[in-house]
Amino acid sequence: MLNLAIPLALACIGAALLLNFWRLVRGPGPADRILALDTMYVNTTALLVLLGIHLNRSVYFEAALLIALMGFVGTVALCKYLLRGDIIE
Amino acid sequence: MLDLLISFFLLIGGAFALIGSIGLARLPDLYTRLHGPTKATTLGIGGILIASMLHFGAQDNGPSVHEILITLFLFTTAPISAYLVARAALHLDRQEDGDRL
Amino acid sequence: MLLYALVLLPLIGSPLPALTARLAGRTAPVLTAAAISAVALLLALPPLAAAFAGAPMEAYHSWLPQAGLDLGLRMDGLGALFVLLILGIGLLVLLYAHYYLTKEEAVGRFYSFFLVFMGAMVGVVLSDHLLQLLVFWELTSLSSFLLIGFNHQRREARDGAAMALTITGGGGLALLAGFLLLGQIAGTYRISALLDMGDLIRAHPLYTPALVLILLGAFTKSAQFPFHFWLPRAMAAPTPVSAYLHSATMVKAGVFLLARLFPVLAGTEPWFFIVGGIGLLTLLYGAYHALFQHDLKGLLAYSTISHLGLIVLLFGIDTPLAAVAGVFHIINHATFKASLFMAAGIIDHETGTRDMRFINGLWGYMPRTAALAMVAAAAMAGVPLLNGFLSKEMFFAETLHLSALGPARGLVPLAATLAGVFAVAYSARFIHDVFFNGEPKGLPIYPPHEPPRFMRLPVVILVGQCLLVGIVPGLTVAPFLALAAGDMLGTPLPDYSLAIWHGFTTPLAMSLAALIGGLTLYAARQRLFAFHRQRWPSVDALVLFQTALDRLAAMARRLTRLVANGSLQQAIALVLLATILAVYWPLANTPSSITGPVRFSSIDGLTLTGALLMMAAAMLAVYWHRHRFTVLVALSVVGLMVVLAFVRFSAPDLALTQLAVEVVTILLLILALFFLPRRGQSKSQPPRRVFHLLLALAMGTAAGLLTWGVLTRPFDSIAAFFLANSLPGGGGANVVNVILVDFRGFDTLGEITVLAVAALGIQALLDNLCLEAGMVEGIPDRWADERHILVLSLITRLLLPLALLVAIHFFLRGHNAPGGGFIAGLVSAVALILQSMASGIAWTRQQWRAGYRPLIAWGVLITAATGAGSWLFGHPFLTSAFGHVRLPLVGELELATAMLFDLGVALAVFGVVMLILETLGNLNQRCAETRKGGA
Amino acid sequence: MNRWLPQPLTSLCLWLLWLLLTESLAPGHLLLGGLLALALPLFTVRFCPDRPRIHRPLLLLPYLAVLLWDITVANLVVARLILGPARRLRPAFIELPLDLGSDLAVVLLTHTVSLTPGTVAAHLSPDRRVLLIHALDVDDSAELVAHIKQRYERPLKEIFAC
Amino acid sequence: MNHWLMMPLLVPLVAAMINLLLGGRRMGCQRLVSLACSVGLLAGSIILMGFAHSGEMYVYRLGDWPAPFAIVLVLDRLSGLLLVTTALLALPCLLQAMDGDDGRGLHFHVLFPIQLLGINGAFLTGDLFNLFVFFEILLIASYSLALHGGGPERVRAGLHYVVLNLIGSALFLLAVGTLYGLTGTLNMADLAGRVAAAPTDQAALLRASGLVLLVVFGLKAGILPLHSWLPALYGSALAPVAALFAVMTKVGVYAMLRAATLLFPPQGPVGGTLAALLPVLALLTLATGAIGALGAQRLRTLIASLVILSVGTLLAGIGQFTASGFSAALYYLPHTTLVTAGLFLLAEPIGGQRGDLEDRLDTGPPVGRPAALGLLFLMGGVAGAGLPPLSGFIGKLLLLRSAPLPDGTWLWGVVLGSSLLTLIALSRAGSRLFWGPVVDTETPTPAGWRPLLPATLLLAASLAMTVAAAPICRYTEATARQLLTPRHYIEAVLNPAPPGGTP
Amino acid sequence: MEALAACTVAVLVTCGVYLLLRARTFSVVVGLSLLSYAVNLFLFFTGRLLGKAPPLIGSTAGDEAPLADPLPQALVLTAIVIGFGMTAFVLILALRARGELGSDHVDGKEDEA
Ligand code: NA
Ligand code: NA
Repeated sequence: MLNLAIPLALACIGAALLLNFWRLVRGPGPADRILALDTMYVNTTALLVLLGIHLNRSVYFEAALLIALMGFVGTVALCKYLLRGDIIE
Repeated sequence: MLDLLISFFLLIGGAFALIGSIGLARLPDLYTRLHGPTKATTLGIGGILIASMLHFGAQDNGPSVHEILITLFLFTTAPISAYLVARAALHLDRQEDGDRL
Repeated sequence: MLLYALVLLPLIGSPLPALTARLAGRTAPVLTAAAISAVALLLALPPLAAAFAGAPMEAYHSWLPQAGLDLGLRMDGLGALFVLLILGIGLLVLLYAHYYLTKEEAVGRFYSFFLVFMGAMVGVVLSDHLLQLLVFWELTSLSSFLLIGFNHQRREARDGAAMALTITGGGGLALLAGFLLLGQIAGTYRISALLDMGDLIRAHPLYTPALVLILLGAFTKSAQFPFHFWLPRAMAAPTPVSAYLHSATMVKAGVFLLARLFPVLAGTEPWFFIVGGIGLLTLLYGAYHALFQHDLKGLLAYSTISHLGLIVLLFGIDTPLAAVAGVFHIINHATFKASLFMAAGIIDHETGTRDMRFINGLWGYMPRTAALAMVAAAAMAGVPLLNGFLSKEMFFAETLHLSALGPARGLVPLAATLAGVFAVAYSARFIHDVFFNGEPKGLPIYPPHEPPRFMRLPVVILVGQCLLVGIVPGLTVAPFLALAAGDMLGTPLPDYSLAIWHGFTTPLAMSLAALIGGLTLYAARQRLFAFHRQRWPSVDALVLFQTALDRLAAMARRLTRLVANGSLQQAIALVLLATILAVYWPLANTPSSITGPVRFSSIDGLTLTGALLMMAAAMLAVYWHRHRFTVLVALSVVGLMVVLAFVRFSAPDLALTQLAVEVVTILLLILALFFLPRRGQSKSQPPRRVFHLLLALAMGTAAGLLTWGVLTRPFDSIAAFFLANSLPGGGGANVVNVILVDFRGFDTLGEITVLAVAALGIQALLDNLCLEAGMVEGIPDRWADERHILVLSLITRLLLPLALLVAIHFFLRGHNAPGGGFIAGLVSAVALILQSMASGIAWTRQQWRAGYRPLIAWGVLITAATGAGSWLFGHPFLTSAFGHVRLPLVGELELATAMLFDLGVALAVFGVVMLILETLGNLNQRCAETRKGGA
Repeated sequence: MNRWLPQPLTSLCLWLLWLLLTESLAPGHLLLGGLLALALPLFTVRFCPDRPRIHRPLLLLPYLAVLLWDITVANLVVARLILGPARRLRPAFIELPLDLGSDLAVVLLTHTVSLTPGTVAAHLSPDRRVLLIHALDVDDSAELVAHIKQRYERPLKEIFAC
Repeated sequence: MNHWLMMPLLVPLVAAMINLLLGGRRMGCQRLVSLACSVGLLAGSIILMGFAHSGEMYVYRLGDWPAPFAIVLVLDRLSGLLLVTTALLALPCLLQAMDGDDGRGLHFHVLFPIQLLGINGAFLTGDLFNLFVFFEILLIASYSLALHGGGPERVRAGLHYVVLNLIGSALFLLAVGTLYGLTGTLNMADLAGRVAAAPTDQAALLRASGLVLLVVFGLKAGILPLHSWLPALYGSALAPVAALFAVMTKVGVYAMLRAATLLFPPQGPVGGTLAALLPVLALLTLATGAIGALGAQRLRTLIASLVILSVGTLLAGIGQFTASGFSAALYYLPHTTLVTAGLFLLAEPIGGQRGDLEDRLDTGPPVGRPAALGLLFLMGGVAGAGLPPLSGFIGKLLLLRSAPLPDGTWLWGVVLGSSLLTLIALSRAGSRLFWGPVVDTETPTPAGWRPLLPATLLLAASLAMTVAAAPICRYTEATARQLLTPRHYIEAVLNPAPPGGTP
Repeated sequence: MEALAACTVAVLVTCGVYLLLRARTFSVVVGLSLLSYAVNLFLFFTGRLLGKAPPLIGSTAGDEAPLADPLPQALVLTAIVIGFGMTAFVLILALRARGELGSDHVDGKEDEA
């Protein structure tokens, strides 16, 4: 069962990443791209957890946590730039 | 039985993540696109995390609960990300309107 | 020892005149210099006696066999003759110079240079070692450079000195090559040893190149055609310098060298044709041109060239008697030419000019000087009863026996006579045009007077010598000549007699013809001058030389700019081209396949997706490179995919690090973006873009090929050791971390040092910098009004403790699971930066006022101290220790020095990131304040 | 108490989070987590100068339960909207007047709005009186406003007593 | 184990960090610390050279792990010589900087010791990746030092330097990666053995990585097509910095020498290519330096060209792969380092007096204090152009003698031709700077001997190297022999004597 | 997989180099970043592509797959950190250059692009 579910889930996330990237390329505005990037970060978090299950390894948890954290920081920074230019004024 | 449950959550998670991204890809403007990732994707992650908890919890080194941390974190930050993106888009749109006027 | 003292005395004593000048005015320096010269002359007497006794004094010490450098001095007859000339005439010139030099001139410096030159010259003639001779040789070039350029306010002096140095210095380099070659042939550089090896050397295939190189050195120094042109220009030197260097000593160094190496090099066809030919050409060329100089010293300079040519020709003729004649003429020319230069200097001194067109009739103003000068000029012309006559007579005689030339043998005597004719003519001009020929016209100093008596004294002595030698050669010069010529040839001298009267011989006829022809020529000078002006349009060698040098320099500049043109793009392209060659050339030249024997592993869909995304994002970054903001987004995607790749191939530590670094980098880029100019960049030219694309493709392919080549080959690495020893020896299950803090902890220490210095460098770069904020196209003109967003700042404040908790978690588990000090430091830094982004850097700083620089310093110091701590236990730097402690209640606890090491790393990294971001953040604050203050 | 334990609630949360993070109830971790939970707030308290006051913390639990349920529903709704024909969507911006005195409450409401069906918070007016919401598919904007005020704002007012 | 080997690394590191702790306000203390560090380094380096002089290889196993697994430091005669050269150079440079240049930007007294740390580390390490790390340390310090003082010219030159070296670092990693991927080791001694024993189908890849390393080291050394950053950088940096940088190119040369003798000896497939390539590159670089010197319009550019020329000369010696060639290069190395540094230091007081002319080689009013400055310049010029009697001449002599004719024809031609061009360039420069029409305007003249002391010290080193030529040559000859028998190095690193046998 | 790895490195290097050759400081910085990604990946790959290798000793019970080569990972880690410092430095240097030279052209002049 798992042997089927995991690849399927992986495929879903992979497809999601591709779709995100497509949005990132298309834009049209900078906000669209930030959104796409942010979603990629979130999907990657999912992917890492999934990989952990797939390879039966719990060590990827920290990486997933960190991706979530860093994705958030990146999004904040990019948006802040659009809003104020100087992100740490 | 457990495998089934895990698979269920995995598939739910994967599906919702995909749906969120589909929304991002196909909805017509930024504000509508925002809805996909903020909700669907978040839930997608939730599903996968539950699956992970079940999976690793079932193994012999004790319950696996630290996935809750990621869930909490994502639920805290995703709305802010959405808020900021919307805020930025609003600002840019206003700017353009201002220019046009 | 005496010989060393003789050489070193002037050299070591040379600073004295300059020093005494500072203390005791004008007279002290010359007295010092004269005293030194006189003592040197006294020192020369015992070895002179030894030379006469047939047992030359010598000293030889081995010094630097690797460089072939030994110390060797030897004073045989030839050397003794030159030493006497150098020191004797030097003393006279010193006396003369004292009166010649005006008060304003830095006399001390002059005498110092003079002594250096004198010492170097003595060194040249006494050296018993080729390379040591060369050392002194170059020293004469250098000191003459300083002496010629002594009046450096005048352009001619500066340029003349530079030209002289260039020519003689260049010749010196050729000479160096020649000497080295000679040494290579003979296996020794010792001259006295070489003198016996002439046959061996002349038979060696490298003989001709060595000869040519040595002759180049000799000819440039002795102003032989076509290297003669520096000598007239060196007349910009003060006249004592000309009298000393350009008549008696330095220019004689070249002919000395020919004499010295005569037994080694002479006696072959190349020698005969090159030396003889060049000598003959120079003889004629100098004699002809001397006649047309209006400058007194110019006339003397060309005459010197001509006489040097004569001596060289004599050495080229290559018979023992010719050699004797050559040595004899060296002596004679030194005496009469030195006195003539001094006379010319007196005239210059008293009239303020050296132009013969203005100087006339000085007989009426300074008869004593005139008389002396006329006698010397007559000697120069070869008038009987004067020394010049004798050696010229011998010269004429020798030109008659050139059987080697076959049918053309008659030409040489003819040419010699012709040169004699011109010599008589220019001597006649010197006498008539200066001392007679009516009244002086428009002299700067009028009326001219006799010089001070003691200024004339050296001239009197030298002219007296001309007369004595000319009249009673046998009583005066004969023993010296025999000694010198004998030691030069190294064989018994043939019979010859130094007599005024040999009967009516062909040489006498030639002399008479020259005298009569010369006077006639001078009488008809008007027509000849007109002819000369037509034929020899006045070309200034100096101007030509300068132009040539300037052109050369300009060409050098162009060549230099061909590679280093100040364009970074070109420099990068060159580096890349070199690399591309470095990769492709071996690959193309080796038959073996680039693909190795290892079987390939299969691709899965996820990896493929990640790789495709990574490549696409990279290409997107290129496609968008003019839209800076968008590039950042693309770059983030690449970074994210790299993280994924690290996870995919089992490197969680790398993934964590890459992630944290990635975000901080993006933050920095965004911060920097704010300050970059608004204007987007223009596109570059299509051909250039295509070239760059090709270069990029080639480089990319090269890297790809290397990857492919490596990955398809079997692998046997030292990794097994780490895997085996990590837990038992390093106390950690996370091998990567154990490598970082233990096996290769030294790298880590270096790495945080790099980080620390980068941060400090950044702080230094931003010091005193103020930038206008620029923006990027597509991004608004106006910023939003809201400085801080409530939603964000509130949440981030709540998240801070959580993030720090995570950081501590990473730190504590690092040794056994992914994490470690580096990641902990980065995560906590990011947590604090998040506060800055949400609430402003000023606010954040208010809440927490730690100094980041001390943090960095302590971090590095803790890390280093952990390493050094192992010394206490007698182990090498960075030896780790770990142990398990059982605590009540808590349980077993692992304590490792690696933890302390990692703590230092964490502190340093945290401090570095915070320092960088804070400095950059403050930039805008400060600039805003400056702008406000300015407005 | 206040000096050594400035934020008891935060400390408790941190302690729990530490145990979550390490997935261990070993005495060593209990102790270490406790130490950290005590030490970290000492440092971070400076970053929270105006500490939020939660009047009735226990009421948070039912609120969160409602929220979790709504999130699940939201996803199903949004999934249908996303996968359905885009032309049928009726997106709109809606201004939600706020009546909350606490910043934390406002932030929580913003979060709630963003996580629940078809709405995303887009802009909070600087005076914190109006929240601009973007809704994916709006029938009646007044009804939506009333719904949000009733279902989320009211409990929040109770919790934060404002 | 001989803990002295850590001294050249730890002393500057600790000094730098103490200075960082002292902060910007306590300049006096910082100077004191830097000075103590430099003096200590000099003393320690001389002690280390004394150790190395015995001919024994000193291997320091960091972390007490066996080679080839962890990092080792290796002290042989070559390292000893270069350590001493660096320390000898550093002290006068520091003295000069303490005349005020150190305050013209932030953190000078942190950057300076770190620069020395990087250089010393590069000379001592026996591990290829650790060499990369030390390269980065010396580079990052040099970036900041090059930019110390600011100003458009410095920043432009610095930007080019930084970007090029970042590319160089990437290429270094590419080469290291290839070598590791093929041989599975990073220890240079181990690498030497594994490269020699590599299967033939790896020859092409190994050769490629060797050549990429050559590009990397060549970029640092400033060989022909890779030198374009050098004149601008050295021409714009502050005098003490430019002087210190005289040794930076030698780090590149050192790395080439090490790689060419240890990793890729000329008998092997990789080394064969290197040995064929090196002499050509050397002569081209030599000529480039000479041409650059002739074309230079500023004194500092001229001296920078002399640096390029010196690299060419060094490689010309090294490229022969004979004991006499190595020995010539190794004698020439400290000479040229110290003399060019002295000239850089001298350019400062000369250019400083000429107002707007600065150090441009145009005729202007003659420089004040012509006696002292002129004498020093003359010494520098004579030594720099390789004229007798100073050390440059001896170096040139050693080099020429190491390549007898007719094989050495090209070398002789290029070396002597370059000498001529240099002679012309230096005499033109000297006469334009020191000789000229006297103008009444008073130019500010530096007073006292203090500002000229560092330059005097450096140029006096040339004199000292002349006087002490015989012992120095004996040392360099021994060094050359040691380099030509890499077996000893490899054995010392990989097969240590049983414990208790050696210190 | 080997081909994919080689291809990825090649593309990243190509893109990085092309950007390096642009005349603007910002492009150069981005190019350097791409180049350093490529080099880090390459260095990482030299430990070979062991997709299923466990990263830690004893991280999973009964794992018979060989452990990944940890040495390249440690090297890459060092390289990443150093690369970060260098990128930060060159970025700030670009700012300084803009301040001193008034332009973000790498040669500090606008005449040629
Ligand atoms: Na006249
Ligand atoms: Na250890």
